[in-house]
Amino acid sequence: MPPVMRGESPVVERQVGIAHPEVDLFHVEHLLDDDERNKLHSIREILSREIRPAVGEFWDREEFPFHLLPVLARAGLGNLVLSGHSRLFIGLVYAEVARADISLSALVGIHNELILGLVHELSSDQQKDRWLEKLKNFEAVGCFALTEPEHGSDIAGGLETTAQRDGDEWVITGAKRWIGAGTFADFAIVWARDAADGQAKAFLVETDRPGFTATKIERKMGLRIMQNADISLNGVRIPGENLMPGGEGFDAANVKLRDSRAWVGWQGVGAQMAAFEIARDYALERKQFDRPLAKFQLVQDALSRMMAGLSTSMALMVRLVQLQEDGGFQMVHAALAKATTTSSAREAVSVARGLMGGNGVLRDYEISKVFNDVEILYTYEGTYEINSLIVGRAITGQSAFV
Amino acid sequence: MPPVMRGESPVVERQVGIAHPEVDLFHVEHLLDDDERNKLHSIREILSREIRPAVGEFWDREEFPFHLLPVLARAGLGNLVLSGHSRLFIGLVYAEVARADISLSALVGIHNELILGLVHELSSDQQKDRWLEKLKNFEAVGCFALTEPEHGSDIAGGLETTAQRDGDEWVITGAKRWIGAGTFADFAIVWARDAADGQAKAFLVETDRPGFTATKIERKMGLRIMQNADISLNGVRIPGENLMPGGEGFDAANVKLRDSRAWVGWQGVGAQMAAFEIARDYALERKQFDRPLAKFQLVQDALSRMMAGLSTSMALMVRLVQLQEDGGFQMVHAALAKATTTSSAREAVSVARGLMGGNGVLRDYEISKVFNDVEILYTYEGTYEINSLIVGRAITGQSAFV
Amino acid sequence: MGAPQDYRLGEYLGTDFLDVFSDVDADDRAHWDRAKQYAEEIIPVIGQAWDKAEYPLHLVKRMGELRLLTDGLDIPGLEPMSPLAAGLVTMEISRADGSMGAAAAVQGGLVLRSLAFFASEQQREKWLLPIATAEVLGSFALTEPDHGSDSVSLETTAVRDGEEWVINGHKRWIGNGASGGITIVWARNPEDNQVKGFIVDQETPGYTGVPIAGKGGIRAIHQADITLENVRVPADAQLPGVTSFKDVSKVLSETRLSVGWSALGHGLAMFDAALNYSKRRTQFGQPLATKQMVQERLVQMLEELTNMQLQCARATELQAAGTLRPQQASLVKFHNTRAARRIATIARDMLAGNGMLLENHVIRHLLDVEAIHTYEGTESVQALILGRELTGHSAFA
Amino acid sequence: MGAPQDYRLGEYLGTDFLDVFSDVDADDRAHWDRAKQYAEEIIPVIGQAWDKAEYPLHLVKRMGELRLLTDGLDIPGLEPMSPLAAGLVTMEISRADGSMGAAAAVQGGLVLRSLAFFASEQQREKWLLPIATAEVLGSFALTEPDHGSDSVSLETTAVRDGEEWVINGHKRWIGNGASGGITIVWARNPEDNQVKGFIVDQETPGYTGVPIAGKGGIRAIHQADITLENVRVPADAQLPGVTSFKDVSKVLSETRLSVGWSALGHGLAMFDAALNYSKRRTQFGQPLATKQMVQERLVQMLEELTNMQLQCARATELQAAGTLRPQQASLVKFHNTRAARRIATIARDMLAGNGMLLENHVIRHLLDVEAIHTYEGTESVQALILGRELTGHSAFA
Repeated sequence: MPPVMRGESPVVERQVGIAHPEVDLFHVEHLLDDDERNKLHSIREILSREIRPAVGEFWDREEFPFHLLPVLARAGLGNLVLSGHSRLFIGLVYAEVARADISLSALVGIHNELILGLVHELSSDQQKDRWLEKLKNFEAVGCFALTEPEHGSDIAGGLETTAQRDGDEWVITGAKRWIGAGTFADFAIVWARDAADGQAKAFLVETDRPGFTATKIERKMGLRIMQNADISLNGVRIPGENLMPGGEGFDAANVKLRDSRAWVGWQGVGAQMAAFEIARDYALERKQFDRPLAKFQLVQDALSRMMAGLSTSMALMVRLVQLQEDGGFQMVHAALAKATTTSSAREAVSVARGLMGGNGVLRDYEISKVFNDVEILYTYEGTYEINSLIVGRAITGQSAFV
Repeated sequence: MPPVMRGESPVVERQVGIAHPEVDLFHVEHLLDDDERNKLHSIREILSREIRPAVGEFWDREEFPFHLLPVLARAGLGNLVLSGHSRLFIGLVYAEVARADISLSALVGIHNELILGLVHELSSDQQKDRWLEKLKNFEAVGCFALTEPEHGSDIAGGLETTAQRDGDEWVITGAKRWIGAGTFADFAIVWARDAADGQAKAFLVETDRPGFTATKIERKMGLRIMQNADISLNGVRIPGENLMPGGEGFDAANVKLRDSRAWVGWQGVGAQMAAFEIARDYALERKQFDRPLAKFQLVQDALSRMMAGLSTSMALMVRLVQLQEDGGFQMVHAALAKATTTSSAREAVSVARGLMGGNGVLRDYEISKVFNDVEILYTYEGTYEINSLIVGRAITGQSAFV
Repeated sequence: MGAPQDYRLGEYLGTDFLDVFSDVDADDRAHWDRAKQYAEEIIPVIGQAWDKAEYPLHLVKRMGELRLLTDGLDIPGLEPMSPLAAGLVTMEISRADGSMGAAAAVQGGLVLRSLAFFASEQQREKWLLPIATAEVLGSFALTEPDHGSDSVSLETTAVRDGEEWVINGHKRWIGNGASGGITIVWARNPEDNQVKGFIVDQETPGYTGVPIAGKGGIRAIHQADITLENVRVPADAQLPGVTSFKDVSKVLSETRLSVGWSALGHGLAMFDAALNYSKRRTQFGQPLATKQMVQERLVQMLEELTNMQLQCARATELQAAGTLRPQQASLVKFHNTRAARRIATIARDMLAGNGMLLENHVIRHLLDVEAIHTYEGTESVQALILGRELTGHSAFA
Repeated sequence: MGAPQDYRLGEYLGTDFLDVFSDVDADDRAHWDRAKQYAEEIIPVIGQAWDKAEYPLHLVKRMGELRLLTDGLDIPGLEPMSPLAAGLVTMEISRADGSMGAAAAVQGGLVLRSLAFFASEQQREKWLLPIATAEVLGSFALTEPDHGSDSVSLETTAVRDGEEWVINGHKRWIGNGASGGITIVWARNPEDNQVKGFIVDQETPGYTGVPIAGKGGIRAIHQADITLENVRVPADAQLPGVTSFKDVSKVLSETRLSVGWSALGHGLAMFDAALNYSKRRTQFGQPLATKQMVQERLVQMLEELTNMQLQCARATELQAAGTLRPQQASLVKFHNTRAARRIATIARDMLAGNGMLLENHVIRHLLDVEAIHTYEGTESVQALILGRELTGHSAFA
C-alpha cells in the first residue's frame, strides 16, 4: 500500500455514495466571504501539494526543512495577523497548516501570535525597521524565550533569568528551555527579571551576541521538525533600546499567551482533520474478511466519534473567534478551548491508530507522526490541568493552583 | 440545607470574584437581536419562577401538572415554530425549558416540532381550523404515534399497524408504544401501513374514538412527568379526510424526525445548563475540611469539564441552526448533534451527582431528577448507536445497520 | 399485538469468565447457595417495594432465617462463615437488590460487628443472636448532618448523669434507624472528649427517627434522620470495649471491603441482564447480540466485571490471611463502585427505553449503585485517601 | 542554572498495591530476580538503541545467558520455570523495554515453543539449547502482507520436490527475520492444502529479509519483510509434529497470555516513572505529588495497574492448573493492552514536555504499547472474538 502522505482524500473522491467527503461536515468555511474562502482553498492546495508530502523525512531525522520557508511565505503564512484578515480566516488557516504538519504550524503560530505581534506592538522603531518586513517573508525568524528549566506553567512566579542595567546596556544572565526555533532564530524575545525593580521585562536579544548559546533538545518524540532549544544566557550584553518598552510586567505577555492559546485550539482542530481523513481513507481502502473496514459497525462508530470531536471543536473555535472580534474574548475562553480541542485531538489519534492496527505505528502511514505531535499539543501552552484550573477559577471565583 | 429547586443561581450572584456567573460562558445569546434576547430572558424568568419550583412533586408521583399548561402557553411555548422566530431563539428556548424540566421540554418539543408542524403542513383545512389555534395555546395537545412494541429504531422497516380503507372510512388496527402525552392527548398522529398499497401513511385519530385505548406506562424512572402510553388501536374507524394527505410514505416523517432530533440536541444543552448550575451552587455552598468544595482542585476539574461539554454543545447547536436556516441542514447533522450533546449531558449529570455525595440521590437536590431524565434523552430519538451509524453512513458511504 | 415482551432479565447467568470463583470449597458454597436462593426469592418482588419506597421488613427477617447476616463473624450458636463466603453472600444479596444489601450491611456488617467487638458478656448474650437472625433490627448511628466524610468531628454528646447517660444530637442517613429495634449511637463525651458507643432502644423517650423521603436510590430501605433529645440510657447500655473514635474506624474499616462485594453484585446483575436482553431483543430481524457495537459493549462490561471479581477475590484472600490493610480495602471499594457505574451506563443504554422501566431491573441497580458510590465520601475524597497513601502527601486542604 | 534535572524515572518501585505477588515462592523468585537484574542493566542504555532503530543483539544474547528465554518450557539441561515465573520474567523484560520484550517473545515464546512442540528428536537436539540460550537467533514467519488478523489464509506455499521442499511467498513483521539465524517458516502445501512448518537457515539462497524502516514503536528490534523465492530446504527441515494450521494456533494461543504480562510490565514502568516524577518535580514550590489532580491521576493509574496484575495472576493460576481456555487468555491480553494504553496517556501527560523525551522512558513505553496493542488484530477484531464467545453469534462479517 502506498504511503498516505497528502492533504487530500483521493480515495474518498473515488467513492460513490459518500454524502460528506469533506472533513468540514458543518460547512464552517461558508462563514467566510468568497475572497477569504478562495484564499483558504489556495493555501490548502499549497500545503497539501508542497508541504505535507515533504515533511515526513525531516520529522524522522529531527531536522528542519529550511527550503520550505519560502513556500510558507508564498502562501502568506509569514504575515497573517497584520494582514487585515478575519480571525476566522486566520484560524482556519492555522488548522490547515496543522493538518499538513503540526511542527510547522507551531512555527507559523508562534511567529504570528507571539513574535510578529510583539515586535509590531512593543519594539522600537529601529527594531521594527530592522525586522518587520523580513519576518513577514520568513527571511527572519524570532523565538519566544519565556519558559525556564525548573518552571513550567508557574513561570510568572518563578522567573530566574535576570537583567542588570549597566550604563547604556543590559546584561542578561539565565537559562531558558524548550524554546521553539531557538536553534536557528535570528533573535529571541527574552523575558527576564530586572534586578533593580524585580519586574519581569522583555528584551530583544540577537542570537549572535557573545554569551548566547542555544543547544538543540534531542530525542524528542513529537514535533520533531520544530527545533526546541536549551538557551543559555551568560552575561549577554544588549543595548538599552533592546528593552521592549511596552513589555514591562507580564500584562503584555498574558495578552499574547491568551491569543496563542487560542491558536493552539485551532491546531487541535487541524490535528483532528488529519486524523479523521487518514483513518477514513484507510478504512475505505483496507479490506478485512473481504469487505472494506468502513463497513464494520465498530469502525463507523470510531469514525463517527472522531467526526463529533472535530465538529464540536470547530464550532467552539468559531464562537471563540467571534468573541475575539467582538472584544469579549478572555483567558478563560482560550483555556477552555485549548484544553478541549487538544484533548479531543488526543482521543482522535488514539482511535485512528488503533483502527489501523500494526500499520498505525509505521511512519509511512502518517498517523504515527500525527499521534506523536498531538501529545505535545496537549501539553504545551498549559497542560490540561492548568487550563482546567484557569477555567475553574473563572467559574467559581476560587483559585486552586497551589 | 434548603432544596435547590430553581432556575437561577442566587448563590453565585452573592459571591464576589466569579468572573463568569452565567452558564453561557461563550455568550451565545448575544447572537440574538435585542428583541429576541429580551424575550428569552422573560421566558427564562417564567420558567425559573413558575415551572421549575413546581414540578418536583409531580415528577415524584409520575403525574402531569395540567395546571402548568397555561403557564407554558403564556410564555409562548405553544407556538414557537410558526411564530417567525429565528431558529437560534427557538433552540435557546428549548434549552431553557429543558433546564427547568426535561419532561415538559419533551412536551414542548414534540408539540412544536412534530404536532404543530405536521398539522400545519399536512392536514386538511377542516382539521386545521379545528385544532391549530387550540394547539398554539395548549388548549389542545396531540401525540405522535410512530413507535411500536417490537420495533424501536428500525420502525421504518417494521410498521405493523395497518389501515384498511372501507368506503369513506379508514379502519386502523395495531399497537403503539412509548407515545408521549398519549394518555391525555386530544388526538394522535398515527403511522400505519395502508393494506392496499403497503405504504406508510399518517392519520389523525381523535383519542375518543371507539377502539382507541391508551394505557400509561408505569414505573418509568426518567421523564416521570411525561406520560408515555401503550396505545391499542382496535379497529378504530376514522373518516377519510383524517388521512393526512401530504403524509404518505416516510419522507414527511423523516423531515420531522430530523428536526425533532435537532430539538433533542437543544435538550442536551439545557440539561447541561441545569447540571452545571446545580453542581456549582452546591460546590460553593457546601464546606468540607473547612473550605468550600469549590476550592478543591478536583471539584474545579469536574466543573471545568462540565463547562467544556456545555460550551461545545452550545457552539455546535449554534452552527446547526445556522445550517437549518441556510438550507444545508441534513439528518447527519441532527444525528451527530443529538448523540453528542446528550452524551455530554450524561457525563455532566454523572459528574455532578458524584460531586454531591449522598445528597446527590435525594430528590430535594434536583440533580437526581435531572440525572434520571437525561438517561432518556440519551436514548430516545435514536440511541447513541443508531445516530452513530447514521453519521457513519454519511461519512463512509457504507451502511452498517444490519 | 399484545403485552410488551418480558425479556426475563433477572435470569441468573452467574458470569465468571475468568473462573475466579470456580474453586470455592463446599462450606463456602453452602452459604453462597443459600444467598442465591434468597436472591431468586426476592428478585420478582423487590421492584414494587423500591418503587413505593416501602421497606419490606419480612425480607430482612428472611435474610436472618437464611443465616445470611453474620458477615463472617463468629457468632456462638451459628455456623461459621469464612470471609470469602461472607463476600459471596454480600454479592448475591446486592445482585438481587441494593436496599436489602444495605440492610444486611447495617444489620450484620455494622451492628453485629460492633456488638461482637465491643459488647460486654451480658450484652452479647442478650443481643448477638437476635441481631444475627434479624429477630431484632439494629441500626448504626454515626453520620451527622454536617459531617459527611470527616465523621471524626462528632457533635452528638453523651453526658454522664448518675447511673445514666444523657444523649443529645442529630444523626442522618441511618439505615434501620426508624424500624423499632435498637440503635448503636456514637457520641462524644465532653468530659474526656472521647467517642463512646451506646445501645439505645428506639422506643426510648427523646429518640425520634424519621425516614428520609425522596431518595433516588436504595429506596426499599428506610434511612432515618434521627433526633436525640435528652435520651437517657442506663450505664450498662454503654459498649465497654469502645475507648475512642479509633474503635469506630475499626468497624468501618472491616466493612469497607463488603462495599466492593456489593458493587460486584450490582455489576453482575446488570451484566447478566444486558446479556439476556441482547440475546432476546431483536432489531432489524436479528438479535441485538449479532451487532458489532453490542458485542463490543458487552466485552467492555465483561472487562469491568472481571476486574471487580478479581479485586474482591484477592482482597478477601488477604483478609483471610489477616494481612489486609485498610487502604487496600479502600482501593477495592473505590474501584468497584466506579466500575459498577461504568457497567450501569452501558447496560442501561443497551436496553434503550426498556432500560428505564423498573420491571427490567437495570435502572434500579444503576440508581442503587449511585447510592453506594459515595459511601465514605465522594469520589474525590476517596481518591485523595488513596493518593495520600501513594505519595505520602496529604492534599485534602 | 545548569543541565536539566535528571528525575531518575527508571528507578524501580515495584508497585504492587494489592500484594498480588507478595507470596511468590523462592524458585519463582529466583527467576524473577534474574529478570530484574537484566532490567537494571538495560534501562540506562536501551533508549539510545530505540532512538536509532538499532537492534542490540548483545542484549538479546544477554537474556539467553541469564536464562530468561525459556518461557516456562521444559528444556533439557536448563532449570525448570513455572508459568508464574515465566510471566514475571516477561513482565520485567517489558518493564525495561518493549523491543527486548518482543525479542524474548519471538525467541522463547514462539520459536522455542514451536521446536519443543513439533520438532523431531534430532531437531530438538540440534536447536533447543542454542535457541534457549540465544546462541542462535530464531524467528517465526507466519504473518503475510495481506493477512493480518485472518492469518489462517496463508498464501506462502511449500511444494515437495524429491528430497527437498521448495518454498515461495512473502512474510511481514517478522522479528529476528533478518538477523542471521534460523526462521520457522509456515507454508501451505498445495497438494494436501495443509499448513506445514520448516526450519529455514536465513543464509539459504532465495531467502531475503529486510528490516522494516520507520517504525514508531519497538524500534530496538528489527522486524523483517521476508521474501522466499524458490527457497530449497531438505526434507528433514520440516517439523514432523505439525499437521495443520491448528498446530500453529496452539502456539499462538499458548503465548497470548504473555502479551498480557508484557502490557503489565509497560504499565508498571510508566506508573513508577510517573510516581517518581510526581515526587521529584516541583511546581509552585511544591512537589507535584501534593496536588489533588495529580494524586487523582496516580490513583486512576493504580487501579488500572492493579487490575492488570490480578488478571495476569489469575489466568496464570489457571494455566498452571491446565484449565486456561484460549478466550480467557484473550480477555487478559485485550484488557491489559487497553489498560496499558490508558496508563500511558495519563503518565505521559503528567510529565508534560519532559514526557516527550526518550531519556525519561515513558514515551518509549507508550509507543511500544501501541505496537503490542494490536498484536493478533485490531481492538475491534479482538472485541468481536470475545463477543462471539459471550453471545454465541459471530459478527465479523
